[in-house]
Amino acid sequence: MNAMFAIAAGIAVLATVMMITRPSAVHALLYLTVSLLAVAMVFFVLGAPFAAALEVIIYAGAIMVLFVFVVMMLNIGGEAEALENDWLKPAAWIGPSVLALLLGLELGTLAARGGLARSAATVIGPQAVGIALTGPYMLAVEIASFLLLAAVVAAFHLGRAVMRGV
Amino acid sequence: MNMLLILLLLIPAIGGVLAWLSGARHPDWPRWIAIFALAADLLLTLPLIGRAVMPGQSAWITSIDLPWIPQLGISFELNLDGLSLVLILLTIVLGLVSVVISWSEITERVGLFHANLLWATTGVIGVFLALDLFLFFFFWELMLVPMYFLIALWGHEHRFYAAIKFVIFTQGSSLLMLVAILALVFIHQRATGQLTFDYLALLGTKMSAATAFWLMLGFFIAFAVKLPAVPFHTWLPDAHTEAPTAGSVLLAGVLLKTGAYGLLRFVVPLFPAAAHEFAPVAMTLGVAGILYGALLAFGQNDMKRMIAYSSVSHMGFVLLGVFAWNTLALQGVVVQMLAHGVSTGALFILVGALQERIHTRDMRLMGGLWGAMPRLSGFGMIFAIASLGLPGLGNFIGEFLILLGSFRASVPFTVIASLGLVAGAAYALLLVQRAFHGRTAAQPGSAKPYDLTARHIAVMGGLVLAIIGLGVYPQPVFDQVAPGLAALQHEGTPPGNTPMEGQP
Amino acid sequence: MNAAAFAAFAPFTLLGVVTIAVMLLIAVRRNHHLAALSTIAGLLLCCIALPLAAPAAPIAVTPLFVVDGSVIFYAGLVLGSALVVAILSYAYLGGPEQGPREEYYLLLLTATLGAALLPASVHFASFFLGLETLSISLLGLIAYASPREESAEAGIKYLILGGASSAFLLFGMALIYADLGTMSFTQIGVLTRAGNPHDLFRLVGTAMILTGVGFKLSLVPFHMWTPDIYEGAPAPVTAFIAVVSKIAVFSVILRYFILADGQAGASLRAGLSMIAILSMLGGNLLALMQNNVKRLLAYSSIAHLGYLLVAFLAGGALGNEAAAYYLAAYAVTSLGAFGIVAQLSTPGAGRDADRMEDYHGLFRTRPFLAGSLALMLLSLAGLPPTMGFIGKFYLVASGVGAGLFWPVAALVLGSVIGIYYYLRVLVAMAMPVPAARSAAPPATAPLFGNVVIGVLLALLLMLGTYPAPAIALIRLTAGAVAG
Amino acid sequence: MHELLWLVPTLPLLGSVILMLGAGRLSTRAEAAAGALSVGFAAVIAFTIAGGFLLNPPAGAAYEQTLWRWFDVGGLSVTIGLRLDPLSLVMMLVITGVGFLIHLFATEFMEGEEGYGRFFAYLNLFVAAMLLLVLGDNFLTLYTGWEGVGLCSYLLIGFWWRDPANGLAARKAFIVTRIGDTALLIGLLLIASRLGTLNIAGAMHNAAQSWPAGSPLATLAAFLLLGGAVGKSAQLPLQTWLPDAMAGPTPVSALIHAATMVTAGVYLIARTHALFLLAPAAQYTVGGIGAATLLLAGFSALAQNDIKRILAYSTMSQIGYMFLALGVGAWGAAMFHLLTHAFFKALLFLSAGAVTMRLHHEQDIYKMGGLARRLPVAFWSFLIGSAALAALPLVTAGFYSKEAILSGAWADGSSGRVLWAAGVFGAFITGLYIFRAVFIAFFGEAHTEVSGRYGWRVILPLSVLSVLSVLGGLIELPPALGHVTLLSNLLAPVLPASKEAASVAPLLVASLAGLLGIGLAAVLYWRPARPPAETPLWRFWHAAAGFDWLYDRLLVRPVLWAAREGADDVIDSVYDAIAWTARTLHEHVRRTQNGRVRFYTAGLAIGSISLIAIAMIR
Amino acid sequence: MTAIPLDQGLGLAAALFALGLAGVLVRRNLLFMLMSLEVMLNAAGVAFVVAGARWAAADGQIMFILVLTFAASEVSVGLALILLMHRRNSTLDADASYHLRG
Repeated sequence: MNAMFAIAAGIAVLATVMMITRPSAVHALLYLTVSLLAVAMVFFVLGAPFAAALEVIIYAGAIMVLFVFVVMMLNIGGEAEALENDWLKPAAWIGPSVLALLLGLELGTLAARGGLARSAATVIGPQAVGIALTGPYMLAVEIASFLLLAAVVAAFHLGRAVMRGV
Repeated sequence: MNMLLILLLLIPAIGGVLAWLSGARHPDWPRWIAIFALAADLLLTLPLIGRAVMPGQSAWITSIDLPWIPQLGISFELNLDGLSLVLILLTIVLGLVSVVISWSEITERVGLFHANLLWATTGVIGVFLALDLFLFFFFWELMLVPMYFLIALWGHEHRFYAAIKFVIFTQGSSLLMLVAILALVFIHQRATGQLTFDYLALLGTKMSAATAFWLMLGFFIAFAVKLPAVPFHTWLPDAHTEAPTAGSVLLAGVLLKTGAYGLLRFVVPLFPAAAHEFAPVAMTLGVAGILYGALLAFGQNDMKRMIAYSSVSHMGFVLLGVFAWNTLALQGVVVQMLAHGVSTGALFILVGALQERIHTRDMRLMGGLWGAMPRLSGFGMIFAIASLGLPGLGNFIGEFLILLGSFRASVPFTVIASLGLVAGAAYALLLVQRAFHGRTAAQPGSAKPYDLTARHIAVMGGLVLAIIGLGVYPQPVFDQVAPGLAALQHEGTPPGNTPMEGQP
Repeated sequence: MNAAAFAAFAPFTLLGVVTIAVMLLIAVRRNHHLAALSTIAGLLLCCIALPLAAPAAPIAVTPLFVVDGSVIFYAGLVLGSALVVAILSYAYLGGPEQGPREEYYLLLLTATLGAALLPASVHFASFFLGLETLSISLLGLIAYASPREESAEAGIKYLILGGASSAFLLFGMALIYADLGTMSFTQIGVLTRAGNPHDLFRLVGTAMILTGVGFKLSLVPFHMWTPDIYEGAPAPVTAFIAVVSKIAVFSVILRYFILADGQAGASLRAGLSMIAILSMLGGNLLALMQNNVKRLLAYSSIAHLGYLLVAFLAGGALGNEAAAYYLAAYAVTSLGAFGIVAQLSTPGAGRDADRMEDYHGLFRTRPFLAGSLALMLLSLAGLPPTMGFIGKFYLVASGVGAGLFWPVAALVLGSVIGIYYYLRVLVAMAMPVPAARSAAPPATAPLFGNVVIGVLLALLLMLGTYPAPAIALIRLTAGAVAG
Repeated sequence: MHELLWLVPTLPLLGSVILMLGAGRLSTRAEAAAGALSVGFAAVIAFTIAGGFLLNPPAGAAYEQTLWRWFDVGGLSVTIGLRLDPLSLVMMLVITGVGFLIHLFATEFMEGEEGYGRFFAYLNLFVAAMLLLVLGDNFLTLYTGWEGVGLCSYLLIGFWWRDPANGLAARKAFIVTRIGDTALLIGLLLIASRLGTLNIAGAMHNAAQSWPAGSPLATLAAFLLLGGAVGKSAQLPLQTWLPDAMAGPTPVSALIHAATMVTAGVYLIARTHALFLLAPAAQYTVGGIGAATLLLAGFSALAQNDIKRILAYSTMSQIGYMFLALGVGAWGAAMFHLLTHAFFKALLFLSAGAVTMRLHHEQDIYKMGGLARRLPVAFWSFLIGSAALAALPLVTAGFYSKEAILSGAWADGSSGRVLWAAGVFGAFITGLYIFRAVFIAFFGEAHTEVSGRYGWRVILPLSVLSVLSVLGGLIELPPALGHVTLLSNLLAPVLPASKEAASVAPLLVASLAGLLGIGLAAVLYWRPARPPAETPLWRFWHAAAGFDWLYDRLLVRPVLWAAREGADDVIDSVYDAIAWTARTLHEHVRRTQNGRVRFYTAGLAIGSISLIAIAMIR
Repeated sequence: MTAIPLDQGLGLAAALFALGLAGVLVRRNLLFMLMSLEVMLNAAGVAFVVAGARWAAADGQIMFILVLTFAASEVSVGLALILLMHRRNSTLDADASYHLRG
């Protein structure tokens, strides 16, 4: 077992646990960013440097910034944190946690019992990914652009509605 | 000649559309269109009468077979034999009667009413003609919709409840039939490699006894609900009671007959051995229907409900006769259907007329109507007597032949069934007593009740002649349907059994 | 990607071009009519272009897509339905209403693009992308900003639930990829049939994919969002979700199971049967006493998708045919039903005309729409002379042919329950006009909306009484999907 | 002349149809004319045919006329045909002759009643149906007439429809007889399926061929026919309807419930005697029923105060005699008594009617009294009728026919002696009860006003029937008294000869019994005309041994209870339960649609977890 | 660069996925739910990359990129919606408004 992988994975899981239990939105966001960075580390260990870079840039960078922006905009203060603490009573979280645990157990068992081969210890760099993207996945890129277009239009429209105060 | 069968369906269907569209112009237009369409249909069928008994004629008088959904082996196959012809004549005549007696009763949405009436007639005629199983099912379902509207839109107080109940019962059971039809078709396909819904091709399909039994049951339940047989009858009192007069006439006079027709045409011939084995159960249901229907008819206060339960009783005889499956019983079934159509239809017309006059169907509020409406009461008496099976009137011929036929099949069933004659007398005379005789009750209607109008008298006179004609000279009917029934009987007798024929 | 493939893919390319063109048009000049008409014209063009691609079919377009008869049928159904929705939307949004309406058409186009690509997808990447393009666009459409309170709530629900279901879908895909090393349906099929030591991965993956797909198809137990979103979304969008997204997702999962999974494994088949039965019974039971017409139709669509699963489970040529015909019937009927709801509603009213009371006396006040709705409901109930009747017949035929006893039994039972609530709506329309409304001036809807309803009605009756051409077309196109 | 036979039933039918169609449009005179004359013409034709028949008997002693084929199905061919043989000839003459007299009487009796035309329409229809019954050449035609007369009986009992009690009596009559009719119908089914024909003569022939004497099938068939006869002829155990049937107008009681319809059972058994000869058990039963009924009815008649009810029980009792005769094989005697009974019982009813029509329809004999002087016509007619009923020796028709029966019984071995004893005792009671009525009603003090005078249409029928009641017996005299055998000779081709008692002793005993009864009546009822005390015994017999009570508890109430309780259709509640279940399930599942997004997500997760579990557990 | 056993990689993905689901289920604040959704999507991305590493192919990473695209889209539209919701209801409580039910 690779120590790097173990450490990174452990951090990712721990940070995620922290994230879903923090009453403060800013704290949660910070933990989430830690988790994402740890995952980027895992990607690197797995020989996917391009994915690791994207994880850092887009996830931990762009998307988290969006969240921060919204949190700032909504100006969520201590009052909200108290409310969050109130909501995080055991009665509220035991049932859902059991469900999630069940799912985790199922998938974990699957991974353990699967007995799949080890990963090929080769690095798939940005070049290989780029070639695939412009080759067989060319149309995927095109469609992804429409996906983004739709998201932009939708977000723009809804955002305008927020501004207009509809 | 072949186009004739298509025309038979097209004329009322198109007539319905025209009636609907013309309703906006003048309320009388749809009425005349309906009369014209049905009369045209009647004229078309008249030349067919008597052809069944011509020498050299097969049981099928005329037929037509057009491609419809060739991909699934479904064709637009219509065939007419004497049995279909007689039932179609009944349908058209009662359709005409319904139009005439609705003249003053239906004043709202006249166009749509007559459109639905004509479409229902179309569906029923289609059921009697279709020999492709899918086409049959198509018409079987088709007649449901206009009938639903007739009840739901022009019915009485609880019309929605009754209409929905009617549809759910019939629809539920007919889906079972659909499953059975398809299973039969696939079994046939597996055996022969040919995908077809053609009745004539599916006759004699080989299958295991258990399979045949279940498929037979699928068909049987659909038809037993329509007939209706106990314990599937409970939609009928509600539907009959809440329907407008024309709806009740069509329901009782025609729609119930499709159930009996289905039993005759499909259940027994397609699954002879299974039906034979099932006969004791079916006959039990028939006998139960006779007695249970009569008992409940006896207990009702609502006049229409009473007549409705009497239908259950009468149709019990039909079920008994069908499963006795010999010539006498089957001929009896045919006459019973016709006579029940006429007599019960007439009774519903009278109740409708009564309700128009005194605004109630509750017999507790009636009594002594003979004084104010002797004609209506007299006709009521005649048809009450017909329905209790007085010899000389059509119902007796039907019941007698059914009993005679079933006597050969099973003596105990026959003996119990004949108790229905006593019970029939009990409820029919109770109806006469409570409505027409006794002290004159205070009528809820403010206006002074008036007797039947000339239009009603003409209709009722015609129906009286018909029921007497059936009673004293039914032979033409027997002759018409004999070849068709003989063919059915041949198909429907399991191998190894000899058909039960006249002499012992 | 050679010239032939490019030609075959042209209709989809055209749709993309239309989308961009409309976007540019909006950028140049904001005008509702212009945006709507150009959208309608563009969709019409795509519809016309689709059969032109037929000569090249079947042909693979990059490893991600294929264009064959089945694609032409299902994509045609998607595009046609989208066209109807566009016209209905134009009628719906045409009323006096503040706020920009142009983005609506843009989102409609991207949603249609995503949906139209799904039938052509033969790869997880295209499957996922098409699905998400559809979903994200729908998110915008559902929450489409209007004075209607519920829109935002519906949007949030779709956001969270849709996101979760997509995550399940993706994880499932990843498991299968981890196991087999390929994401192409055909390759997966080849490897599966060749025998696979770690079949468990594939099965669990498929189960997770089914979760995502079951959500989109609103099958029990993934159905719970359906009524809320149907109610909350503007009526034409509801029609789009109910029809277009269902057709698209169903077609892709059908292809996936035909190409990749043959028989889906006995255990998963049992699971699917259970889902089908639960959907048929649950959907109908939920609708039973429902007093909101949009919710009622939503529950009914849950049941209908359950019915459709019977054909899916039956498989084979007959099953595929049955599914194709039933989807067509379902499309015509649901578009008609929701279209009529849309014709009766205006966004300015604060809510759509979806309460049962809104339908009282409709036979008198709006006879055409009421009559049409009546026939649509009869079709949903599976009564002749409508497409629904033939469709149900087809389904039962496929089920009986494959010997699916329990699903067919549930179908029969569900249909019987269904009759009750469809007829309840009919009854409501036959009721007297409420006093409050009889005083108000008679409302009117744009004529072209009624024309569309009329066309749907004509289709419903024509293909309900003479389905042979439709079946021939299906045999020619969708029947060719066999692996 | 034979060819006109079809006119005999057709004319009354025509009269009926004319009256029905003309309802409300014809004058009273025209209605009276149509009603009475149609039967009158039928009688004229019938008598002419009879003359021809007697003078020039057709070959085989039967004349058949086929009108049309009714139906021919599955090997069973039934024609509508008439068969005139001595048996039906006698019946035809009684029906048309007595029928005409009663019609004539009724034209006056019913004057001023609402529904005058309707009355004659029903009455004519009855005559037509009765003629069809006796003339029909096959069982089904017979059954048609049989049911037809039942219907007319129902219609006429309930003629005064405004009083619900009349309707109840009418329905009771129809339903009780229909129980018997149903037995008859099952008998017909048996005959048709086993003997292959419904033609009466043919069936009798086949029965003799294929069923040995005492065979179970023959016995069963005979018992089933007996069931029909018992119902129609008001014999035990289906006798309860007849007293109530007196609710109808008196001419109806005279024609239907005394002279003709109620004797149809006797006719039926006589007609099918070949079958009964094959079934000794059934035949014994006939005799036993007859004896039991005649005694029961006699005692009951003794405890009645209503003059018509007395006559009703008397009719029951006299038909009991006829059954007794049939039971001992005295076929001719039964027919003879049927004939004379038709005369004197019609006379009794008509004269009772003549009395009540002058007393404002008062029927209680204790409210009459002293009528002998004030209504001499009615008195003498009633007296003659009573004498005939009580079988006053030598001078009445009833004496000869009753003696013929008792003589036949005496000659029929030991069991016959028992029946004979019952008959003799019955004769004693007959004299007692009828002269009780005579003394109480016609002698003593007057209690009621008398008004009006009789017209010729009342006097003529009474006179003719009086003459017949006195002289009608002369057509058949016992060996001791001149040995005239006109009737037996006539019936010889169709009925086997009856045995007769050789000695005179039984004849004397029987005569004395009747006289003793009259004498006792004179002693008991000459002076004190007080209503009897209501002792339990009196109540028992007043209620005719409580059969009504018993049937009410055993049959009527349970059925009524079931009909009332079941009126809502228990089977429907099963479907209601299904509907309820669906609605309840709906209520439960709709709770899951609570609108909470996290709950929905949980549903999604549960679904997925389950699916994965299903995938993993293989 | 050592080979990582696949079960461990997928185990990590599974753990993250389950945690994300738990977050969606437990939290009532829409913002947290959206974050948890991101965790779930990210977990799927991890699974893809792990799988891609097994087969030494670029497909895994490409799928990850597509997932990333989707996640970004979802977040942008989702945040806009959350803002809209907050503007209307002044709360981020997912359970605060459920007019749509029944």
